[in-house]
Amino acid sequence: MIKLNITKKLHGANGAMQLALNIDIKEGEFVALSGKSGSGKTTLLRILAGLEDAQGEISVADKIWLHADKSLPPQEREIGFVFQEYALFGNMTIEQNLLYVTKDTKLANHLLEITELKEMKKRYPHTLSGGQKQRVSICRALMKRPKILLLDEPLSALDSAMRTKLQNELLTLHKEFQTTTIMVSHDPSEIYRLTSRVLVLDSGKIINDAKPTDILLKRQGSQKFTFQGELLEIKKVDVIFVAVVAIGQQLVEIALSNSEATSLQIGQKVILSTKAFAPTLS
Amino acid sequence: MIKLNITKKLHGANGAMQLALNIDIKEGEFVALSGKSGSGKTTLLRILAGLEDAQGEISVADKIWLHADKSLPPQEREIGFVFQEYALFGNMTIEQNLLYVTKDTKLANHLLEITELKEMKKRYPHTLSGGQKQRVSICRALMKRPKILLLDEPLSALDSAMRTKLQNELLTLHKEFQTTTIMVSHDPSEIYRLTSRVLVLDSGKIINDAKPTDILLKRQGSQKFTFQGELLEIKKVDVIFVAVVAIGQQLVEIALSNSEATSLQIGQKVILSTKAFAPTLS
Amino acid sequence: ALAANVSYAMNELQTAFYKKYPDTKLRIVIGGSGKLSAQIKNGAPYDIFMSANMYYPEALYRENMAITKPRIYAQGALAILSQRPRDLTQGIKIVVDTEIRHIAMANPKTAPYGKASMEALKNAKLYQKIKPKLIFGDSIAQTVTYTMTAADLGFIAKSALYCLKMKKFKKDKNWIEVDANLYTPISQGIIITKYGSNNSAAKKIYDFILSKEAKNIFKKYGYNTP
Amino acid sequence: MSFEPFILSFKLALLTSLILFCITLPLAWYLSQTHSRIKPFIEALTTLPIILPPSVLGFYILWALSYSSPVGAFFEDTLGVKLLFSFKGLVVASCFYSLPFMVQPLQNGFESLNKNMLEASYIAGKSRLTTLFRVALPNMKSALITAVIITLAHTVGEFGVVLMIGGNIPGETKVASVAIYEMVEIMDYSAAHIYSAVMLGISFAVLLSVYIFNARQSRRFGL
Amino acid sequence: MSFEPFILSFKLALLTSLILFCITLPLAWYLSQTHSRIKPFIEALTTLPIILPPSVLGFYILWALSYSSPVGAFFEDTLGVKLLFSFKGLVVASCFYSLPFMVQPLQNGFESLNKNMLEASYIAGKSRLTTLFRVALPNMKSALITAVIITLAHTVGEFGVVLMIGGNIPGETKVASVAIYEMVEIMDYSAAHIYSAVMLGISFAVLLSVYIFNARQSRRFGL
Ligand SMILES: Nc1ncnc2c1ncn2[C@@H]1O[C@H](COP(=O)(O)OP(=O)(O)OP(=O)(O)O)[C@@H](O)[C@H]1O
Ligand SMILES: Nc1ncnc2c1ncn2[C@@H]1O[C@H](COP(=O)(O)OP(=O)(O)OP(=O)(O)O)[C@@H](O)[C@H]1O
Ligand SMILES: [Mg+2]
Ligand SMILES: [Mg+2]
Repeated sequence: MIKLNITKKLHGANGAMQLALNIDIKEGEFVALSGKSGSGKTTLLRILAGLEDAQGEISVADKIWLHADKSLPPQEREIGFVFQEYALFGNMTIEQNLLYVTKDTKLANHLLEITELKEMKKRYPHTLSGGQKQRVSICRALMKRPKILLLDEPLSALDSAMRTKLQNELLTLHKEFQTTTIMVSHDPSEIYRLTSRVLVLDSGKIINDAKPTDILLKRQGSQKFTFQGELLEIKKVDVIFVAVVAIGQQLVEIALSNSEATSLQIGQKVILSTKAFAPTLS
Repeated sequence: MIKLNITKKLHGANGAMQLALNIDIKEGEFVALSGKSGSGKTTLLRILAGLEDAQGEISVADKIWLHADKSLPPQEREIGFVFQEYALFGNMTIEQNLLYVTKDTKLANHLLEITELKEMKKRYPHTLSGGQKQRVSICRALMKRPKILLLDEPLSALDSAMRTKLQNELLTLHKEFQTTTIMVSHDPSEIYRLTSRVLVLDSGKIINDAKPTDILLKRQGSQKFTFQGELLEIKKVDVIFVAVVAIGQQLVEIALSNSEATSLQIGQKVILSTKAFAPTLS
Repeated sequence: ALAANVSYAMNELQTAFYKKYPDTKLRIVIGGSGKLSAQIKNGAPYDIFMSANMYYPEALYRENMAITKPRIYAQGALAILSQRPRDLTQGIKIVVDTEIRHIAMANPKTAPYGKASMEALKNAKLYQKIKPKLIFGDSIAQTVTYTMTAADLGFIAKSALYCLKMKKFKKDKNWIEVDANLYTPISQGIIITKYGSNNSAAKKIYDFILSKEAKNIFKKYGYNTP
Repeated sequence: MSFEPFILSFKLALLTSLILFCITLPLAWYLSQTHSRIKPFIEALTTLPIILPPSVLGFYILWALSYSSPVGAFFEDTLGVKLLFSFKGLVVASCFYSLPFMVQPLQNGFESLNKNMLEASYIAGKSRLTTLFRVALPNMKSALITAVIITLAHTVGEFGVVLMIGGNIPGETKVASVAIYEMVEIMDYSAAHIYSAVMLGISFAVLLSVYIFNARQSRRFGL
Repeated sequence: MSFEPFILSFKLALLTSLILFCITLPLAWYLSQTHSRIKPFIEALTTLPIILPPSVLGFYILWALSYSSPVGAFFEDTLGVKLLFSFKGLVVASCFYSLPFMVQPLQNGFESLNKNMLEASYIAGKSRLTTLFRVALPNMKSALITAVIITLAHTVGEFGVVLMIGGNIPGETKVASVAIYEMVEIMDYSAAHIYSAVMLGISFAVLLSVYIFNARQSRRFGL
């Protein structure tokens, strides 16, 4: 559905950098955009939105958005955009920010409910916390029920509970409206949970274009459990050594032998493996 | 070292909200500040920095920072502050942003090296990506070698590699200078890795004040491995069912029995447990 | 349209005129002669122009903006005014007095009264001596203002002394006339403009201003009349 | 005492500000958004009307608008409007010499707007015009107020140009500033004092209410 | 043709802008940072000097500065400065009537600054003064330029007040605007045209270079 083949000169981290992308995105896909800071993610979204010019071509469905010098104005590209820096309308209350996009009070209320902003809908952006602004920005982007949704780190300033909630919400909306979504995210579990495809950018080029599972999955089902983790601490408890290992956001304590305890260094990446008999889910 | 006992009226998510905090922080502590969006984290940091007024008292070491109506100006509180919204000086290059704080070229170069910004130090903030700005902001806060460092989600816009790198850097600096650090973060592993204490805020009150291990550690060392995870998918491979479970940022595939496969629902939080014989680290 | 210095006499002229022609309405526009003549040149809706000198009316006449040859309706006289009482009987020589630090006069380039003042000083051979003391007002009104505030002495139009404000000033103590032989009389000219050529009322006013009756009024206000 | 000059003055100032606002809005907007090479030229040009002394400027405008010039002839013959010595002419001239006071603060205001905010409005499908009125202008209230207030005040106070091309005709072009000037010229000081005091009084009241309103507004937005 | 009036004009304009800048900087800064109740009063007051017609304002200033008023007496007796009919007096008067043109854009500029940026400077241990000069002002270049340009231009063009309290003394208070005005008054139009043209030419050159410089600058900062 989206065919994009563009180049643009940027100032990269190490001098001039060429953004050169050739991407096809199918209708209804949920694509994650990942990559180092400064690799061109925001710029790509901005070019797609028509906010920045570029050489090359973009066509969406059967419409041409960019071709030679002709560029469809952002107004006519049916997109929603969540800015990395929120960009709320300071002169409008939260509610007005949403209704400015579309006069759909029902949808606005629904979105405000989900994002737990309903009670404060009469307040102005200047008095909001970072995370609250981010949520308003997401709601605003959704007000248009856009065909294409561009999200620039939309959940970065949110606590994990709110984050999970909004992830589910995004997923629901995505399925409901068949929105084609491109989301910049640095969080692998978020990427896995939401997206069906990951584009990894580096210095303006795509260095990886795959399914999230291909990029994230470490071990295919096996009798042996293996986790990557980080050794955080070695404590002496009575006479034995106990290692604290962080695996994802969880910690595990493991008894160590003396020799193990001396050979391992704190901060080291470690592989924790164990023969597992009949792992069970409950 | 820091004794803080303050109240302040805020507009919370559900109408008026009272920020009421009574905290003691020891010298050299690395404290994490966590809690829902809009719970008052940024406000607390701003009050500590002297950027916002409040009722109550703050004393640091033997100096009084806030008492009745007397408030020590921010200039004399030896603090570093990383703003949630960066707040770089637009008229100065990256390098000048750092040198404005202290004319210490060596330190500036060192910090720019760590944050991989050295090549672009002559550029102005307006041409930087979100993550690049955030890194400059961190560098700037460190330039003063502050006694107290206040970090408002300092790593939220960074990819995980850069994030890990800067986490280690923050830790090193913390240990080297014995900086008392307060960091707002939503990322549990970050909290565990860096901090020695977590304050959890909710609606302006502290609802939890504990060691990261107490909050995060799920299982104390045991013969039985238990992980919390999320069931992402159930696939049929040949004749057996395979469940894909996300644990932290890793995925695990587990063979399921027929009955298990039908009783579990996608999206469900699951506990994965297994009898482990002699887990090994390597 | 009339020059500012005539405005003091104008009230009485107006009353007298209305007595004669109760049906004719006068609309009076006051301004600097230079500005007014520039406006007339560009078609301003003024029927009659009473200038503070002959120069502007003559220029307008030359350029066919006036339908009548400029005629003198009054001749202004020059006076010296001092806010504080002084012995003014010595006449114009007072300007060399060391107590006098600033002398106001109208700009000799733009204002006819200024030109006359300058002439008087030069003829009295005093100009070189007191040159640094001089400050120049844009118009006779501004010169009066200077005299009343910042300057010690001022060369003003005698007619200005007849307005209400100035009644408190006494002859010889606060003001004296400048010897009329020291300067050429300040002839003030009147014309009917091209704009007023078809206006019968304009002719009435024109005739009235030049009439004996008007002359008496002008005399009362310190003008000489031809 | 007649109130006519005051009413004329404020009518003139309001009309001038209104017209100027409409004219300069697109200009200032264009200047704030463009990076074109001719931008500095336009900027310098728009500042020129205040370089010449008002009465001299008035003199040139007088020329330009008189029937002997093509502009004046065009207005009179084609549009049937006589500009000199009429209130309409005053408005035209006031617009001309007050131009910089309106353009500059507006342009400033536009330039200090958050660009992402405008882009967000475009993405919401709103045209440039809608964005201008619903997002840009409301977010630069203080620049707006500066522009309008300075233009209003300057137009009220100006008399050089007005006197020159208006011709001081009572009820038509005799605005308060000209009336006061005239009083000073004929040394009717007490009347001048009264008129000045009234002028200052009304203006102060107007200004004060605008500023108080503005302070309230910014408190409302939590600035 | 004499260049003296031009030199006087630009000297006056530069001095006025400079002094006014120094005076209004703290005022504008204060107004932008305060939420005090008296703020609207001060704002309204600073706008008043342009409400009265210049020549009338000049008339009052003349009074205020003359020896018979306490202000004038103070200046002359205590400070030994004679203000009337001297260049110094022109500077004082120009500062007074150009006040709003400097205060308003500066205040605007300060108000549109990112507050966090100023706070970051305070936290870096920098005083308000350092912050003002090294962070605030450099980040509001276009407001700064507006303030200075409008003040300069308006001072160059103004002649009502200058004529009144300057007394048109060649080499001392006869600035270009007054000289041109005088030429128009005595109908020496060709000289007036030449002087006007020179005036416009120089001013245009100055303005243009300022605006080109500004455009370069903002390109450098990547705006
Ligand atoms: N200037 C202000 N005036 C009034 N209320 C404010 C102001 N700024 C923030 N608030 C309110 O105070 C509460 C706490 O805000 P704060 O910025 O401290 O939250 P936070 O914990 O940092 O949230 P986040 O994680 O979203 O950044 C929020 O409900 C917010 O709406
Ligand atoms: N206006 C600009 N002019 C020139 N270069 C720019 C401009 N904006 C950004 N860049 C540069 O282009 C590169 C890509 O920027 P972009 O904002 O797309 O990065 P990003 O991938 O979104 O990074 P982040 O994760 O830090 O937000 C960066 O190196 C940045 O410095
Ligand atoms: Mg980005
Ligand atoms: Mg916050």
